[in-house]
Amino acid sequence: MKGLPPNWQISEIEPGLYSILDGTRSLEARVSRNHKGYVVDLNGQILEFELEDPRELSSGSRHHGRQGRADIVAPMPGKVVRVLVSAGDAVEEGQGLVVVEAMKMQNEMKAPKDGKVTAVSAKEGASIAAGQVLVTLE
Amino acid sequence: MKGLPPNWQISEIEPGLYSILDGTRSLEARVSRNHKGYVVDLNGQILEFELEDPRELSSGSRHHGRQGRADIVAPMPGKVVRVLVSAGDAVEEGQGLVVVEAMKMQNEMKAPKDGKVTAVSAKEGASIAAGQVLVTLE
Amino acid sequence: MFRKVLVANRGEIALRVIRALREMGIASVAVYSDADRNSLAVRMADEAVRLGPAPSAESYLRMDRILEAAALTGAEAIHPGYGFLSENDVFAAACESAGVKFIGPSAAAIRAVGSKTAARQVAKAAGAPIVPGIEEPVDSMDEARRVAREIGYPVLLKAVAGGGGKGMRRVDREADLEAALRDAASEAERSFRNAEVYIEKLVLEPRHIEIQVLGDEHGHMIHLGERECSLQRRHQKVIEESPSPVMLQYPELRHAMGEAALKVARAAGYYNAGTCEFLVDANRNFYFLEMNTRLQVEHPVTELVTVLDLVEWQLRIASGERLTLQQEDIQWRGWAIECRVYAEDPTADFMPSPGRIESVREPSGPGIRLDSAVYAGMTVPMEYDPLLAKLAVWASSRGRAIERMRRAISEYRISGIKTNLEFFDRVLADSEFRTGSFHTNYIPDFFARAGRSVAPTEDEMTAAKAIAVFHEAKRKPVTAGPAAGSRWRASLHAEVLR
Amino acid sequence: MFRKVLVANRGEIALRVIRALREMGIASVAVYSDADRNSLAVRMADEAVRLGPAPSAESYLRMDRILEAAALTGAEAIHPGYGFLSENDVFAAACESAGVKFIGPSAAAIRAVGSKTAARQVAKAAGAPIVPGIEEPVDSMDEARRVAREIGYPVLLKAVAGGGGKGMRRVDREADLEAALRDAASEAERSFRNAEVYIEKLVLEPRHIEIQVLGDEHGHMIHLGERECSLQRRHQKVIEESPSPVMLQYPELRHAMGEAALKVARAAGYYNAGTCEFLVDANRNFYFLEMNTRLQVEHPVTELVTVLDLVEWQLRIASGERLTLQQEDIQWRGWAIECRVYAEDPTADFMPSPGRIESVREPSGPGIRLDSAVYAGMTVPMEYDPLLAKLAVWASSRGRAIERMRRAISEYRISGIKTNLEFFDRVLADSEFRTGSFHTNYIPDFFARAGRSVAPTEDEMTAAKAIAVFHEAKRKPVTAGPAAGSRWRASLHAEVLR
Repeated sequence: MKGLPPNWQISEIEPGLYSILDGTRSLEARVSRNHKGYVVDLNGQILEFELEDPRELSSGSRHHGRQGRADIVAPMPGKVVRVLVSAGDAVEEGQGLVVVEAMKMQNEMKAPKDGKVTAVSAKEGASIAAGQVLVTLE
Repeated sequence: MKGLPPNWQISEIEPGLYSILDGTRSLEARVSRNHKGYVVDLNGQILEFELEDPRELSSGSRHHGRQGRADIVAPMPGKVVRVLVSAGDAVEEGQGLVVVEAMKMQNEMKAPKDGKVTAVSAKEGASIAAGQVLVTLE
Repeated sequence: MFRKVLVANRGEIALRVIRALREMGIASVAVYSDADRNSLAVRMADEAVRLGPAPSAESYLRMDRILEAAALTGAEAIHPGYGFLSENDVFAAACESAGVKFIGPSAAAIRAVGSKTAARQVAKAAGAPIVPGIEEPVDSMDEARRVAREIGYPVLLKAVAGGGGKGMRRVDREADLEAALRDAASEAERSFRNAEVYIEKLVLEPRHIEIQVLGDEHGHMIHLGERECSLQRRHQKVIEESPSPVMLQYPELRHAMGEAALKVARAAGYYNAGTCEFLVDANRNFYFLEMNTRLQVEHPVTELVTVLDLVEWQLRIASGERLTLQQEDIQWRGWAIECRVYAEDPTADFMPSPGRIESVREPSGPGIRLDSAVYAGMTVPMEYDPLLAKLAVWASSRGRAIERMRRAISEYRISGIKTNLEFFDRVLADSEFRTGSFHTNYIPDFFARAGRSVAPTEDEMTAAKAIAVFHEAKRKPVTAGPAAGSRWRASLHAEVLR
Repeated sequence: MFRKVLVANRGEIALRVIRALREMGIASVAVYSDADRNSLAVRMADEAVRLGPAPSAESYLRMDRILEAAALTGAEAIHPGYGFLSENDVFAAACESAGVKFIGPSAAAIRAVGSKTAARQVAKAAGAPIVPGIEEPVDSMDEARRVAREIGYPVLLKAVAGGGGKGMRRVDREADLEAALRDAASEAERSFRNAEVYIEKLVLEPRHIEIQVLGDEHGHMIHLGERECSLQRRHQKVIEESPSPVMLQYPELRHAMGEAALKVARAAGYYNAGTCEFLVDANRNFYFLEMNTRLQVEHPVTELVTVLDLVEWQLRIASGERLTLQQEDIQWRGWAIECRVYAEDPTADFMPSPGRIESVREPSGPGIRLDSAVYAGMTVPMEYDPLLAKLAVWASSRGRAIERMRRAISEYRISGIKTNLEFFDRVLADSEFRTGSFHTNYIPDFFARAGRSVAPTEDEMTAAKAIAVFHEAKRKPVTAGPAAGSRWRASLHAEVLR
């Protein structure tokens, strides 16, 4: 297998769960996917990343880099408690945009950069899914 | 659903695992199949049976009743340690036919009825699968 | 003893009570919201009754539905667990009226110490030390200003009906008081339907230590020592232990705090299990904070060091039995630590992480106690708090308990949602935590020192990516030639169109 | 202390040792046969080395491969677990020669008490009571007849190198002696490659009770009390407890048996953990049987009542540390019971049931200790013994421990293979078991009284069938009309042709 480190011997325990012997060193890894990309649990440590692999299933990245457009997406399923900005507002990095509630906790989604709000898709009281776009900045 | 007791409310936990509320009484059942038929774990009690249902998947019963032919099948995977009878032997109910070893234990397969050995498929030293025919009586 | 008991809760605490009932030969009745139809509590109980839709207000807070369920099943008593209706005196009284025993203190005792301000008055009258402040909710900005000036900044605003840090604000200077008061009151209103807030002196760098008490309905009460609960994030406890490390050096403190707790509880006419919370400053001055009139989340650490079964005693006491233990019977042996495993994402500021659990591997072996309510395939509901499980260990010493907990965490795997398991391992490895010398700001300080999460090394990232590529290749075998790519795309296309 | 230790075993005991190593900060090396490549031991250890194909003789019994693995990984010591090479003096000596510490007694001590006949001689010389019989293997039928007559029937034939009931036969009269001797010798030859058999007096209705000893390499040794091991089937223990119920009534017996065990162990120059097995008759006369020169399967019940960690002590002693515990430090608290969960079919005379485990749900909550090595999706190999897991509980009394074990069993589910979990529940509910008054024939007597398994009631069978029908309908939805049947058949056909 191209890309596999030398000395690796991999055995599948169940779909997505692998035991790896790197020489004599024992590793265990579980591979899964979420809305952001791959999640690998490597001996209890969680690593998240996107693969540049051409066969990646993702139907298009939602991340557009620091300079251009930025979609603020819900990191978890929940409910929109408050929308703090309107389309057209200028915002600063770190400014609160939307308050989302899940599991009895309120979480403020903050602007990742200075910019201007180009669209607000979040509606107060609405239920949202993980990965759903709430606000778009430019 | 025809055949379901009244007052039952069934919820599927995962394929084959069900939570049943019989009125307020809570039951949990796991349905699986082995070479003999259905295995239902009902609140920790194991029940085994064959269904008369026409849609049963079994490709034909191996059990032929007390009067006619009787196949002695391996109840578990293992190894044939000793074959105690030959084709043509007359045997009595309870007489040892074959010794099978698995998990460091030897188990003697006994004749379920008086009869005559018509075929011996078991070979000493051979590995066998659960449900494999070892000896046939008539 | 009761023949049948209804458990008016969900999650791990419902299982905890159902287990005790089964061991005592008492039939159990679970109640459930639609989000919990498939829960382990429903499946492990002898009977189960639906309450309503997922939101708590339509299910676990519906007193009428719960009492109907008790009547339907013939349950003789109700165990309220913690949270939900457990500290609700109206519910306790409603149970009494309905002829169903409420497993906990009397409605009158809940009223006497149920609100923080009432509890402070009881404690003051009983001679237990309290944090300087007032015992009444503030009813105007002017009064708030006057009180805060009197006791001196920094002060803490707290919800009268509160808990878990909701409706709580630290105020360092008068300029911030008005905004903080408004925020606290509105959060208190949202969380508890009670906007009342009071003010108290903020004790600097305190430990948060609580004392477990246990009393029968015949006037006999003892304490079971302390739990160290200083490790909190957003005013939520995350790691608890018993004993408190401070007691190793100053064993007389346990006795003094135990006596203070008993004074408060006795003054309130308290019985059954209850907990008095204290702040302890660097000079080991302790101040009574409030009383939790129910079983605590972290009761397992007390059970592990005293080898008593608190839920069994709750049931025995509620059925009228006498508490046969004397104070001198109670011994504390070894060390217990508990980690609260939450569905939250350490890399995203510990935001809640509800969702579907793909797989679970639980730790076991010597010295492990796991109180969990999750299973592979379960969808963790977003309507309730994010506690998935409590992982507790016992060992002969604090050092051994820490290593045992790290070993248990190394075996524990939950996939599909994020959890704080990695975070625990980092804290348990932290040299400051290991000294045992810390206060309630430990976790924010730890984050400031060590970051919220640790970035993987390049080697780890390379290994993880290699496995992911291997996994993809395994799922969709690549055949030679350019056809493979297009076949891949064709199947992807089919998937998208579905 | 060692920095790295190799675990020369498999299954739950390999995990038990790996867990102790991790808690002590010692790197662990697992070894595995091809059948165990995916085992939890391989995955939880820091390192893992392949030994060979599945059969023990080609893997876990290969001393050369194990020592090579130790050399390859730089392991400084080897923990042998139980079974396999754990009581093999040649292996202990080979480790010594290779400069790797064998975690157990010296090769000389294993030789001194490793064979039953040698152990009897040591015990006799040390003044510990032994069962009447001879200390030498019988070498002719004539001698066997003479000895049997001398000590009187019934007698027991036992393999010199034996264990687990292999090569053991009860003989009630001389007429049966010759056939029994031949059977025992050939079974001994097959099982241990040693056909030698000896004869001893059969003690009627005895309890089987064993004493745990623990000694350091500097001459200090103590005992940790007893384990009640009378519940056996085919001479395999299935339920163990500590204390023994007999000690409740006669506490002085523990001291007397403990002293006898220490006499034997000291006479053998024994150190590390070991166990002396005794038979105890109805008059509480006890007879030394043999010594197990290794950690016992059932060591958890001793750990639970003494709150000591035997594996930790094994490691500390092997690294040269002194045993800092004195006899008077040892206290026995509460009650522990262990059930050995085997892959076997209670409805088919407890025949082994290897195969694929479809799903597992493990019990947890207060007072549970589970030492298991199985997981959903695992294929239980047919090459090794059928122990899947050891389920142990602790509670304040025997009655509470029994109820806790029943609660744990009610939560425990293993599907895909058969287990003896239901059997345990039947025994734990049995009034004779609950009296605590029983002997080694309890299980055969129980079967005679109560049957090997309980047939389901008609209601249960109806419910089970209804669920199976529901399940089938769910898997293959039935649509209206006659087409459904033929579609069903078509899909079945497709399946068969695949």
